[in-house]
Amino acid sequence: MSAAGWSRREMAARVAAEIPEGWYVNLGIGIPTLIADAIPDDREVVLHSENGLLGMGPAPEKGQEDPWLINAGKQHVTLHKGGAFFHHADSFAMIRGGHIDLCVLGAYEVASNGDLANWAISEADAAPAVGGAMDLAAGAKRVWVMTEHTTRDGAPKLVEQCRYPLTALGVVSRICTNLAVIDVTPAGFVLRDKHQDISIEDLRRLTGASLLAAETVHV
Amino acid sequence: MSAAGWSRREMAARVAAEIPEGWYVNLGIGIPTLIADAIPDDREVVLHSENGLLGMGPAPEKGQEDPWLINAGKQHVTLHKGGAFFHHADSFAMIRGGHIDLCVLGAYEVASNGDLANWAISEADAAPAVGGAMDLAAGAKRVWVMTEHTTRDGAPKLVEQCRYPLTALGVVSRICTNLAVIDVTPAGFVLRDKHQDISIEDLRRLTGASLLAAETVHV
Amino acid sequence: MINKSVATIEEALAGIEDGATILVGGFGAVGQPDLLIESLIDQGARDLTVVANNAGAGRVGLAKLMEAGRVRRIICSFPRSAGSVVFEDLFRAGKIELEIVPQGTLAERLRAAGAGIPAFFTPTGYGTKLAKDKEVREIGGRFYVLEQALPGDVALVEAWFADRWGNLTYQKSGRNFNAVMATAAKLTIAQTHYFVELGAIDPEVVVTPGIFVQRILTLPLPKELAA
Amino acid sequence: MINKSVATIEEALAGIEDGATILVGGFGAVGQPDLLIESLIDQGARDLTVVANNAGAGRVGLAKLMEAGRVRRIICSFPRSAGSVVFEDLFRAGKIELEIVPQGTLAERLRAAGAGIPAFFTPTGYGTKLAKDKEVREIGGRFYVLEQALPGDVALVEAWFADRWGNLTYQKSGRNFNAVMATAAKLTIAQTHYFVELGAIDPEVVVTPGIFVQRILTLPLPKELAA
Repeated sequence: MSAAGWSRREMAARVAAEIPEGWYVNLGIGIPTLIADAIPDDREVVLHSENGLLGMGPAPEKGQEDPWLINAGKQHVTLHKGGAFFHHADSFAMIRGGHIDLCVLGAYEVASNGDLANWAISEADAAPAVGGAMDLAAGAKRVWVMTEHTTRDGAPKLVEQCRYPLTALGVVSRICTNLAVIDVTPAGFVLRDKHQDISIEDLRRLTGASLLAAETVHV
Repeated sequence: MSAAGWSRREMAARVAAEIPEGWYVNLGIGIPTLIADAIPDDREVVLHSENGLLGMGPAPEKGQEDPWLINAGKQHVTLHKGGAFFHHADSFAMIRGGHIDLCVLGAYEVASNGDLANWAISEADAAPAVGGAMDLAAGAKRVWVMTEHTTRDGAPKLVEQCRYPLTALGVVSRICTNLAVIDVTPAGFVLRDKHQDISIEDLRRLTGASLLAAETVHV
Repeated sequence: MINKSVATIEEALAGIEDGATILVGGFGAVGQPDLLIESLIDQGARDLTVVANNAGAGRVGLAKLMEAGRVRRIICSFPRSAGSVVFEDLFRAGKIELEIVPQGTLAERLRAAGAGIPAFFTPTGYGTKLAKDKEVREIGGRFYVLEQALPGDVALVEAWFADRWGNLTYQKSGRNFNAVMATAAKLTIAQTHYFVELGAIDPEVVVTPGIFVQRILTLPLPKELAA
Repeated sequence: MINKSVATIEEALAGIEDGATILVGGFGAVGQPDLLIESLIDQGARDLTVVANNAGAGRVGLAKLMEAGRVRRIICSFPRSAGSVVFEDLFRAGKIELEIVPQGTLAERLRAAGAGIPAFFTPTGYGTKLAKDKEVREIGGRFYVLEQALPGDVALVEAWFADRWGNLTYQKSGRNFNAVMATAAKLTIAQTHYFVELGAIDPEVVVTPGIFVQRILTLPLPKELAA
């Protein structure tokens, strides 16, 4: 394997393509934020931000920032027509109550049973910042993960069992990496799609758990 | 004893006189409602209604009723300047959370330990209407009771132990009847004031638990 | 384009099944989605469990649905009130089941269902017959009862303003159970007096964000009230 | 006449005691009652427990209070963020205790405190190290963690409009933890940008009814923001 695979924007576009009109979606801090810009203009997807926004719009033009309008990543944002403001308890009631159709999160590791580790880099870290990650992971109707396929050192992030502290158990149903799109099923990881420059053999070598081939895989 | 004692309006005035400016007060359906009109015009007391009102005002003039503005007793009311609307869960959060300074309720019976029975007339009643009584009794900072001293048959309503199904345990701190004002203390009922036409002896005969005399009783 | 507006009452009520739990908003006569409730008769669903503060009054709305024999069970805080004649006849005849819940516990059980809280402790009802057989726990020196979330399959609510994304406002004391029930059902159907353009409702003023609402039926106010 | 407005910062913060639990509103830089927080330094209270989403940033507001050595313990969801230098120094030096709570659990524990719910079950955190030693229960085939209410002695919040009865509104994403914390403390103190006449806030638009608020300090916006 030599290919870096899809760029982050390409990954975002692949995820965005799978989000139907009308879904309520929370995009985690970091790479998943890129998905917002990749949603086609003619498709209405309603973005939720934990700090009390529904209908979040794109970043404002330079100089047009509203000091009272930020997202959960503390970036300046705008609000679409049809948006609404609410407080933190109501915001997390939406999340915990299963009203968010999809949450896309980053990850340190995802296990083949859907376990997610994305908030603390070691058991020994005494001051990790959990934010809303556990609530989103436990509460959203669907949790997808968007991540590089391996760590910078080339170690697999898709594994049999997470070594990092868990965020939630058995919640991830789909993973989009720079190399592949993978479903998490009762049978484990199932390859849905992969980058053209990587072979299935190489992909399996970079994946820390068995990777089943689905009939729909484009090769 | 021959006197009927204080009229309902006089009872309401006695209770109203004890409510300081700035209290948040919920008046139960029935006799306690009369207290609203007895609060002096120059004293701001904020009335709460379970169905989502704070700052409830008096009944509207005939012909000026707003079909969307009723109180918990389903009577047309008005809203004072400074009032607010909210939903039922928020309304009972105020009650249960101890934010209501005072709730005045009617009663079938009050026991000398503060137990209140005011929602069901017998254990056998299969369809009693509890409404918000249990929430108010358990949640308000103070629960006062406004009631006739005896039943129509002359049986005491202030008793050692309630025979009617309980609304809440040990919550009543003051009782205003047509004959007396009584505090409920760890030592039991303590007479604070009584109607001039009734003797302490007669009052004790009409009370189903021991009635201690406080030094402050006017005789 | 998201558009939750439906054109007909049939569309609004489509798919509600026999045995469903229906949350019905309103308190007293205010905020009751009477058209939606009564139209359940033609819609045909049977064997319903209804959650509402009152057990109907007169022979309209919920009382009419009950009179038509569609309600197997009612969960409410105040079954008997002025005019609850239909309920009382059915109850005496053993033709309807009743669960009485304190009003604040009812509101909180609905709120919990909407907020993903399966159970919570509350002081309300402790030591009373409504807490019989319920788990009790002492916390910080006081006794509490464990209550369960109360989710609905369907919520029927009455709104004031609505837009195509499903954002709702209510009118004065009409907010009552409507705004809570809207969060607590899989399918929330609103009848609204005014249907407005997206953006016409100030985002600071939205009471029920559209995420909680699936269908909107516009039902303009009668002329004498629309003034 | 009810008038919750206070004229000075001293009056606003009077009576806050050593060892108090202080709920501090805001999320990121939005809705933080920085004047109230910083003024706690002069007010003098020590040994405080602070509940806030973040553990301060830069050297202003909460960070300044922490730097002054007044905070014994912080309960938050996101201690480390851009600029949380004061917290990190104190934490490394063992001079501050930390309790990490998932953000939604934090919001719900505060809401529970305000609503008289002493404890509730939540799916958040089940099976993770943040649920270690917590009671777990299976309800309806899923596992939940029992969480406790988190009440404050004092809440410091930033409002947009306020009136003399204590009714508050907030501005856009400034509502965040402010509206929840306002319900959860014995003494809620708001710094507001606009103080308006009673009745000027539409009763449909009040976010925090005055029942939750004890003191209001008006702090007009800087000119460049008041446009």
